[in-house]
Amino acid sequence: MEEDKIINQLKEKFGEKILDAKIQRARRVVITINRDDIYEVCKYLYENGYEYLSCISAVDYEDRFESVYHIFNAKTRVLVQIKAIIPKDDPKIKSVYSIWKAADWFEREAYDMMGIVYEGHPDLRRILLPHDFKGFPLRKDFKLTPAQWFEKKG
Amino acid sequence: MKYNIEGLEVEEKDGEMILNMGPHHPSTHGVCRLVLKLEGERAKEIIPVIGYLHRGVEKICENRTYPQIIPITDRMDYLSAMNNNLVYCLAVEELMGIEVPERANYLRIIAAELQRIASHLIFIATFGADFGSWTIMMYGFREREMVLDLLEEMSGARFLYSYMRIGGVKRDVSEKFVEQCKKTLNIIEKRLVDYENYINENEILLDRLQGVAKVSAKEAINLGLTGPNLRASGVAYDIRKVDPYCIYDRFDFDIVTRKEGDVYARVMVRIDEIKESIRIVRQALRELPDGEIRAKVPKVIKPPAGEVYARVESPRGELAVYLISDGKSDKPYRIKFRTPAFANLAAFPHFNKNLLIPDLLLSFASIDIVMGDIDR
Amino acid sequence: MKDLIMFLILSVIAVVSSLFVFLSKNIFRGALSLSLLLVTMAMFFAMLNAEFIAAVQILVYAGGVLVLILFAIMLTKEREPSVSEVTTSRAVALIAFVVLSLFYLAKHTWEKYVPEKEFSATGASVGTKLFQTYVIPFEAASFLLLAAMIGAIYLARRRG
Amino acid sequence: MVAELVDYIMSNKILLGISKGVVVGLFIILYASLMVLFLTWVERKVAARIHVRYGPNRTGPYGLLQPLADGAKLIQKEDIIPYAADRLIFTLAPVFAFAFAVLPFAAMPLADGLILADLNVALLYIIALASLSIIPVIMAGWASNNKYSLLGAMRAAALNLSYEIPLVLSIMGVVLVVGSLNVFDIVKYQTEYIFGIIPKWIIILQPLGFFVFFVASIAEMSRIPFDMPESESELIAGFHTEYSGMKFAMLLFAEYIHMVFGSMLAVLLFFGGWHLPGLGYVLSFLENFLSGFAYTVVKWAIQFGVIVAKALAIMFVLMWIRMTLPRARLHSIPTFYWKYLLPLALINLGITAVAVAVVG
Repeated sequence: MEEDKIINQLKEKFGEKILDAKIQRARRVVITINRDDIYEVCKYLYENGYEYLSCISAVDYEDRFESVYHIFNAKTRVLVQIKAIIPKDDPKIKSVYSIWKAADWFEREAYDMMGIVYEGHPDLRRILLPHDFKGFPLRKDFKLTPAQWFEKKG
Repeated sequence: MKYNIEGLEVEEKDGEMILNMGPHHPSTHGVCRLVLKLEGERAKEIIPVIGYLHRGVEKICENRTYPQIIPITDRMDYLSAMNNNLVYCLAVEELMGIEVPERANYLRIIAAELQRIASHLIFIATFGADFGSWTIMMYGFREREMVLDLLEEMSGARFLYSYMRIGGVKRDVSEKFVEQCKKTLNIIEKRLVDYENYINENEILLDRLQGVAKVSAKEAINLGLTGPNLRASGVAYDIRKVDPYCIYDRFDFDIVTRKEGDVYARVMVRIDEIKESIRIVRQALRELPDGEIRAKVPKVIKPPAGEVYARVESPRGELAVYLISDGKSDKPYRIKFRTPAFANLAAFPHFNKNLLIPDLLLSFASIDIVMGDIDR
Repeated sequence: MKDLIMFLILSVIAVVSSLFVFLSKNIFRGALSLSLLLVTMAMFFAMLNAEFIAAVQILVYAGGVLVLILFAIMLTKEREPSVSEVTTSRAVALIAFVVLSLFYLAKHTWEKYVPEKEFSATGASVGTKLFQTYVIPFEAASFLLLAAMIGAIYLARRRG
Repeated sequence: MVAELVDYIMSNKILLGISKGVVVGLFIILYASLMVLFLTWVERKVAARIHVRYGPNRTGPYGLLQPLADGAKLIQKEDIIPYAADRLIFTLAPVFAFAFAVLPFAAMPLADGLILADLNVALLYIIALASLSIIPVIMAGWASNNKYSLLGAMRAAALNLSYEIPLVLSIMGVVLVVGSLNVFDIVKYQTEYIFGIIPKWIIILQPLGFFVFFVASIAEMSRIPFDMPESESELIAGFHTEYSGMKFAMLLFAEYIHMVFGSMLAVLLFFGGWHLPGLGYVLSFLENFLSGFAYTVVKWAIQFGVIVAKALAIMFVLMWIRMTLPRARLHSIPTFYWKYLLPLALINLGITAVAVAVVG
């Protein structure tokens, strides 16, 4: 099966770096890795036919952040979901902009909403919120109640 | 002279002009702001500024129960509300392992494809307005109105339907609807010929569309373009075929592609896609089975812990939802919408360098964005 | 009598507008007053029975050349009126201009420039003069202009 | 009292000239304004018909009073001058636009013998004034101090430099055929017949010339497909983005007057002016019944009606084109004018010159 094949390939190539790998359902593979290996894994997948970066999302768990990449191979029709674990106290991860230009705005959005810094991104600014917004609203500890006032631009 | 564009320093050199196109401009299709660095009328650099319509949908969803989220998804891409409903319902159903009844599946497909027709028609209409032909605009809306009538018959609403439910659909359709639907499809099919002729037999228009804002297949994939924009570059990538959902694998239809990758191709792909959608709806109407329209679902929807990535082909491209449930509450832990227009707009500045303003606007219109979809 | 009144009114307009052309701090307004000057010149021609030349004056200078000038002004970035300073070279140039024109005026008499009464510059008469009496200078001029145009195109091409 | 005044005016040559000028001038302005009001209604109706909708139908019969309602609305609007605008030029631009639009009518015959200023170079005067109409556009665009307006003005200037020469050259073809710059002579030339049946309208002798003239005058009126200066979907409204109220109305008026002017010029130059086959018999029939002055008035009215009817037909074609064609590509337009239309006009002129030399 294609799903098994890609898991075996990845395990062969990266060995211990693949913390967890499972088949969620047909055409869905979930892989968990550490944040330091994200660039190499993505590069490897890209070179092996996983050309479509579908989405990058950031998730705030109680003990960690996760940057989740959905990468699709149109030939084998397998969608690989890579979950990169990021520690809470140092939310940084390497950018994959140099592999997929599509990562540009996804990473900016993740930064905007979750405060994860994508290192090596050429233009990491807020995207949906005003540039002088304080805090990261999709974090679970974000306080919703107090309003923010923004400086008036001349 | 230096400008601060949402935190980005941009310098205006000699012979350049920084022009704010939007947030209020007739051709930006909503409140999108494009900061253009012009040399004469040639845009050297494009800096999109978005977020004017940001409502924090993802945050709101974290504080709503699962069924309450359906109307919120309507308001993201308001021109293809059915597809937004569909992707969200598919995600929850996959999480809970709900089997959708046959009839509901067919109705979903009819609704989604009618929505695609309506959305592509509105694309053609607004595109007409952008190249200065109000006639095409009126024609597009005229045809869309008929499709909206059908959707109203189905769901009771004309714009924001909330038609899909977790485990099925809201209402059943009657025999009358089936007849009406067949009639309307015939009319639209006939009128599509007019559109094609208008574009293909007009030298001025061909001059404006052909060869403008070309994007190669490889580049388009790398930029994350999806939907008709990607297919216009010759990539046969359609979620309905490559990652089938619902019951799309039962239908006989083709992926429309074009080789050129320019504005012309993006327009023609959409016109041809309407034809394919008509084909699908006709098949669905023919095979429409009797039976339930909604599966038995618990009163309180509380999916087990887990995560799911569901995606559908919306009229604008790949629409996906990444849903995480912690299994403890009746509200999602995290929900992330991967909206097609967001990715398409992100790609836009990369393949539109050095275009004149009129070409730029046509190219902008041709990627068919909806600001509600981008800002969420 | 009627002509004199007209002449006086027009000359006041002409002098004022031509002064405004180089006294105006706003380059765009200066160009616009230049167009006023050109139209007044056309009216002078019309008063001298040279309606053809008057119309051509408006068509070519006000409608053509001036639009080019305005186009060029719009391309320049300077929006704020720039205050022109009185430099030595400008003062010298002004004084030289005044002295020379006074010298010129003193040397020539007015009578010489009264138009020939029998000649009225209608389209036909101008055509006859151009294509019969002065056909060689006319052709030479057009040849020169053509050469200049080709040269300009060549220069522009090499730069771009 | 009135009779004495009339007598006095009739006896004094200067006063007669002035009063004739005032009357005809007022008539021209009135005619242009009414025509514009009517045209806005016609345009909306024609557009609606082509769009498969109704158009204005609430104000008066067939919505005929819609232009008046629009006018009333525009008068009520606040007159806004942007803070950073050049106030003087910003205010003068609509005035000039209106003036330059109306002035060419002075040398335009409205009927046989009805003209404000009979110049022997009338045609040249008309063209010259028409070429001036670009200056208010540039003034408006520049003075607004708005980047879109400036771009619109620049486009207008670039377009003006393109269409002017083919326009003039195509008119020169007519001048060559007739041998006169006087519009009366041109229309008189067209009242004759070829082989006794076909009216000798210049469109028959100069089809190519008319094509060039028509295309160039669409650009002169800045209408779709050559409405670069305004192009509402690109530059919002180009040079009149910042205008409101009556100033906006004047710019709009000027634009429609250009349309009236362009189509009237086309009628006079190419479609026989007031000439219509068979009209001569009607007029000579009427001459038997009416005395001198009354006959002249009736004759003028009929001839003027003929011109207006023909002009309306041309304007209808213009509206039709506007509703059918998309806006042309910006950088294709100078190419089109310089590389295709200008050579066409020159070829037309050359053929005409040879033909005139050969025939007589």
